[in-house]
Amino acid sequence: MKRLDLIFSDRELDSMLKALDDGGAPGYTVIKHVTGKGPQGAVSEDMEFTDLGANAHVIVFCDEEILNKLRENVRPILNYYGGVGFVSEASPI
Amino acid sequence: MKRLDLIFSDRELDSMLKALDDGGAPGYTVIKHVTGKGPQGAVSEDMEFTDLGANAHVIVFCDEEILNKLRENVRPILNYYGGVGFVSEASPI
Amino acid sequence: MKRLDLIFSDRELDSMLKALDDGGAPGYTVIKHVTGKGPQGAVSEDMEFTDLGANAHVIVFCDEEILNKLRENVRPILNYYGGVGFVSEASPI
Amino acid sequence: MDTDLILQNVLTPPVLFFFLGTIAVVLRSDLEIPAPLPKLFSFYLLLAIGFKGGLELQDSGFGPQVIQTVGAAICMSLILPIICFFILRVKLDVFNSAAIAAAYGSISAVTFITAESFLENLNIHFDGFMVAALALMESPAIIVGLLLVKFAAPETRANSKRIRWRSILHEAMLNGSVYLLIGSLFIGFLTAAHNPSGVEKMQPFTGKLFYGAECFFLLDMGIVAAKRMPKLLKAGSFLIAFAIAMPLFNAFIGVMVAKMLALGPGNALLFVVLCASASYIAVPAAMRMTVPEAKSSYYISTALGLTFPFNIVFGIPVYMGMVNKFIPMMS
Amino acid sequence: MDTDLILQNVLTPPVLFFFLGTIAVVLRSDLEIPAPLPKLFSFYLLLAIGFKGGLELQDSGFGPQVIQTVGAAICMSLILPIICFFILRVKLDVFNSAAIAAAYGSISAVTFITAESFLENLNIHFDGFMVAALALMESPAIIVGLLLVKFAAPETRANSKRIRWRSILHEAMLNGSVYLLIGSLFIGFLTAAHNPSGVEKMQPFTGKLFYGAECFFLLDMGIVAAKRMPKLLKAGSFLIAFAIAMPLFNAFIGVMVAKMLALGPGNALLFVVLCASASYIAVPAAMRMTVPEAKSSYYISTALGLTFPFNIVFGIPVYMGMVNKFIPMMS
Amino acid sequence: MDTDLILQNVLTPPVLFFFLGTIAVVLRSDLEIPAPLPKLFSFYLLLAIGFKGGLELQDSGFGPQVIQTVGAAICMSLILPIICFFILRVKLDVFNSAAIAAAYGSISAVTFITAESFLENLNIHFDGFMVAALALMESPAIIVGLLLVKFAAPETRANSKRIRWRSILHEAMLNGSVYLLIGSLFIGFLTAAHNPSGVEKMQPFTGKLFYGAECFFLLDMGIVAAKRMPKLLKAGSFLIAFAIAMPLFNAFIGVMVAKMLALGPGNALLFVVLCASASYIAVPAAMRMTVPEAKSSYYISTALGLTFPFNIVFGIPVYMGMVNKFIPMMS
Ligand SMILES: Nc1ncnc2c1ncn2[C@@H]1O[C@H](COP(=O)(O)O)[C@@H](O)[C@H]1O
Ligand SMILES: Nc1ncnc2c1ncn2[C@@H]1O[C@H](COP(=O)(O)O)[C@@H](O)[C@H]1O
Ligand SMILES: Nc1ncnc2c1ncn2[C@@H]1O[C@H](COP(=O)(O)O)[C@@H](O)[C@H]1O
Ligand code: NA
Ligand code: NA
Ligand code: NA
Repeated sequence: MKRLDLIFSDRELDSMLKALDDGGAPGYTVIKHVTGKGPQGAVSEDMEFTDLGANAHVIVFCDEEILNKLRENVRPILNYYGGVGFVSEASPI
Repeated sequence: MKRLDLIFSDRELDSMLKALDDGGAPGYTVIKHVTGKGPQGAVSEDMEFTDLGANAHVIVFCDEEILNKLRENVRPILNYYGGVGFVSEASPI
Repeated sequence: MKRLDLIFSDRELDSMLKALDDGGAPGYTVIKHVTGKGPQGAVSEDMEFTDLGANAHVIVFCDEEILNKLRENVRPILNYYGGVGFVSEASPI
Repeated sequence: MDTDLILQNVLTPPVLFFFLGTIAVVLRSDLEIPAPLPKLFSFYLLLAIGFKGGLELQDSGFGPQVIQTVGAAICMSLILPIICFFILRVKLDVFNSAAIAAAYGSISAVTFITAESFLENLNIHFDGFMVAALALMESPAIIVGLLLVKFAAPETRANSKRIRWRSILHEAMLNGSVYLLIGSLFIGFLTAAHNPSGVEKMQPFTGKLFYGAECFFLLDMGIVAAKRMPKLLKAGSFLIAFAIAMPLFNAFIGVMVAKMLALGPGNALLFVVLCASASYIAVPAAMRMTVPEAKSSYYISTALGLTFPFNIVFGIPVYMGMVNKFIPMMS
Repeated sequence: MDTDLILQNVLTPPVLFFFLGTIAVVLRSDLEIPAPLPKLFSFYLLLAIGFKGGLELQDSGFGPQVIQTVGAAICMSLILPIICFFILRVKLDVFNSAAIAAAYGSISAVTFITAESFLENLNIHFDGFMVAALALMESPAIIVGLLLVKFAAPETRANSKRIRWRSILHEAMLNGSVYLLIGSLFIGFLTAAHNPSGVEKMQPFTGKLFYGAECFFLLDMGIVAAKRMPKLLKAGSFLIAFAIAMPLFNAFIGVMVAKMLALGPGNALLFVVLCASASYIAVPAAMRMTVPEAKSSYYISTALGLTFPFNIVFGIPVYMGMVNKFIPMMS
Repeated sequence: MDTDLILQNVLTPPVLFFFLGTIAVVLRSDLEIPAPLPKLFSFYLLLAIGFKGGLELQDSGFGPQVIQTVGAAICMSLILPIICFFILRVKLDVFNSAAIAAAYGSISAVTFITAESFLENLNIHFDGFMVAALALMESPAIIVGLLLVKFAAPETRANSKRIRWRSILHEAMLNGSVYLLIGSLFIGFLTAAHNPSGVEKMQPFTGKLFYGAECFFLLDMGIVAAKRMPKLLKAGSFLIAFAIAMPLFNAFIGVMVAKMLALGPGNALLFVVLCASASYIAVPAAMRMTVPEAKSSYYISTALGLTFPFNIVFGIPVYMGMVNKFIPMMS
């Protein structure tokens, strides 16, 4: 089984979750109000009061086949708006 | 060494942490105010003002033997109330 | 590629992020307002109103060489103030 | 005449802010009140109505009318869920029926608060002891819901699902919101008796600020309710009909009882609103824990996605119309 | 005389709290207002000025001066970004120029609020309808910014970056903050017409509390702006000069237009402040989505890291000086 | 007579809400005030007492009594930790003793605020300059604590643990809460001098709302303190006895000094409360950083889990009794 970690601006959260649902993700977990730094610069809690918001961290545990579908759905969003995604191994408890 | 990720309703947080302590977890990290979607439907931030709350995400890093004990303690809670758990590999820095 | 999870008091967040930047981390993600329990006792949300704050959970995805540099920078902080760090495998999506 | 009352209700700031929240969702504006701000307003409102209710309870004392009214309110929260249960059983299984029934036997504090504002706006008098009724109606319905499960559930129900009464009673009576409301009532009561200057110094916080905070909270409730509505639509037409017909029916019973109790029009309306409103706070939390077989999207979406907005917008003025019709004026 | 006004401005609680926030960052104090508290104050201020503006709009009605002033304000938000764009093009590419231009054509609600407090402090009258101008100036600049990108962008711009007008208009008009402001304006307007007692009951919340909440929010803004400033320094001297010269230039145009409109000194100052201030709310959100080629650190840091503090501290009194000089007193 | 004062103290809303929070934990209600709401109230209270103190300091000026009282307060925060240290050394090591001593030399702003409300309730006059004493007593005890570690610590203390005075002084003086309090004091002072209308406009926020916000915050403090108490019990009877005996002892010294300073009963009580209260804000943060050998559960749990509730409930009226006894009335 696979674990997918996606981190991106929470303004794209709705479209990202739609992409996951469409790709057949069996579930996901969302952590909002996350900050950080990446290729596109730093995101800080200060700016949350503007409507730019902070980052969201989305975690999906799913099987490999589904991961491949998710990859396709998720990449265009990350490419257009920025954000990163990483995959690792996991198994159900 | 193993990494255990548990995600479940934060109303069960106290009993889950007790289960972890009883199982001999050397420590744990708790992220509250987490939302998501799973077999039992979606959990959203909107409902946090009711006393239903959101999800909690608990992370435990521990040795394999302890993991087996934790598994036993944690499963009944996840079975009764819902929630998911996943295991992966990790090593101390 | 590697994934580094650091959990420590958010009072050390600035110096930890500096240590990561200095070590050449390509990016990082910060989750604040995290609680938990470790060798040094429990950290609870209650105490956030005092200026002791809660924990921060920092995630870094990076290559192995960088990880080695980060390890060096991060260890003294964890040793002095407490906190834990764990490494696992990951690959970009 | 009811349309007149509805209009008068709709054109007040709290209801308008409720609409503003609803419309935000309909137009897909990204307006949202991030957690835990809704909780701040929710706690504030409970603290303030509790405190004010306590003050007035000190004034009025525990005369026979107070005892009778509060007693009748508790009875309603025991009887109404049973009626609801049998209606729901027509279409739903025992578990869902019991959980929804418990929600409709219990109350919604925000609906009560909106009804108070409605009365103040019309200059109709009501008594502080009604808050005691509010506080005491929250929990009994939970117990009834669980008794319904106990006696009506199929024999095959797993042992692991046996009702643990202790933790249930705990959940029902000591739920954070119920506890804060009752505690603030006590504090108001004690303060009025022993520390009049304390009463005065609380007034800017619990009194003056109340209306604005109510507006802010209703803005959020508008958003939340509108997001819930689609889930109710998925649940089908039976529950949609139920979520509107049941409050009207409960209100009618409420009016009859209020008439028997010889309540004035203000207290009568509040009594009716307690009967007609449904809980989305203490009850869902307790049901999730004890009747995991019931779908939470059912009992939350009916109470929050339709009954709540219906009561806020139409229910309150319609019930006022019913009160005016059935209870002869005397004040 | 301007130094006098500056001093009078600086020694008011809102501006002093703004300094307190700034100095906290300079001295590296760990003072910070954790999210979502700044959002609470931001929403509160928008709700309150919207509501109050609506009340006064009901009073004043839509006379020719109201229509003219609001119309002129909208025109400013269409013309100013074009001027800004050509100035910025001297040093920057199309994308960054358009994004920054849009920010400076739009407005900053907090600057407006601070200017209102400044006027109240000097006992200078201004009208509630200026809030309508504020609300309606937020979005048009976004459209202009995107038209600039559309017509000036290199042919090679990827198809994937084609402007999706629908979602842009949506973003521009239904951004949470803009929506809340306009909605509250409507609610104030309706309440004033239909429910005078509602107006009175809102007063402690939207009126009395306002000044203190403004101070608290400016404390946070001081922290945020001071943290932004280093990023601006990195962006180079052209943008630094721009962030101060452009507001002064826009203010000058604003004064001329205000004179033509025969506005009184209070309304004139508010009009000028609308022209001179730059948006760090609705605009950055829209630009990030539609002009991802532009560096967000440029358009946010100029507007928030320098223009905002400059306006709060020096701009407002300087603009008042300009108004006093160019517009003959008559009140 | 003391029991009378205790009862009068206990039956005020702030103390009753404190109890409500404590009882919630005892009964295991799930009531909790989610972060960052406690921080909101904490910041609000600091801002408001700072601002009000500044206003009154402007009124009273810096006469000899002000200088003397504030000077004496600072002296107390230097001397008391040394006494505490030697008492604690009986049972504890140098590190824990120094850290706890620093906490007890410093102050608790909420205890101070509760004492002010107590005085207002009894109509006893006190002066705004006492807030200056509060603000200036927060940090010196930290320095003393560290000097104690420096001179008493075993030679073997690792070099890596060498005291970095710069960052310590920074931590002590520029801790967010201390900074906000002192900054607001300054702002109040400046506003009173230069902008009387600003003072008036702040009044609804900093003045009227204060009592209610205090109640809300004490509700949370009740929860937090009650959750801490079990940790203190684990720490053993010596620390439990210390957490009650030490405030009484410090209070006694405070009364004697207040008598020498010829303070009126109101100021005397506040002076005594400053001596008797212990810090759980600036001090723990500084100690954690500089004396990592000390157990944070010791210094936080004594100050917050026992001394704080003791002072809020019994301490304040008992100290008032002591003041009444030792300082002859004259007002
Ligand atoms: N190497 C990394 N490790 C962990 N988080 C990252 C990394 N790179 C980017 N991020 C996160 O992804 C967010 C979006 O990245 P960006 O592509 O800069 O928009 C950043 O703000 C970080 O929170
Ligand atoms: N496949 C999954 N990947 C990530 N998170 C999940 C997954 N399934 C469930 N969750 C999380 O676990 C929570 C509880 O799941 P449930 O079993 O539906 O109660 C959900 O709300 C999600 O936050
Ligand atoms: N074994 C563990 N698994 C997960 N989190 C841990 C573990 N040990 C410590 N932590 C986290 O690290 C924080 C700091 O640990 P410490 O200060 O070393 O006690 C704790 O509060 C936990 O949040
Ligand atoms: Na009901
Ligand atoms: Na502008
Ligand atoms: Na002290």
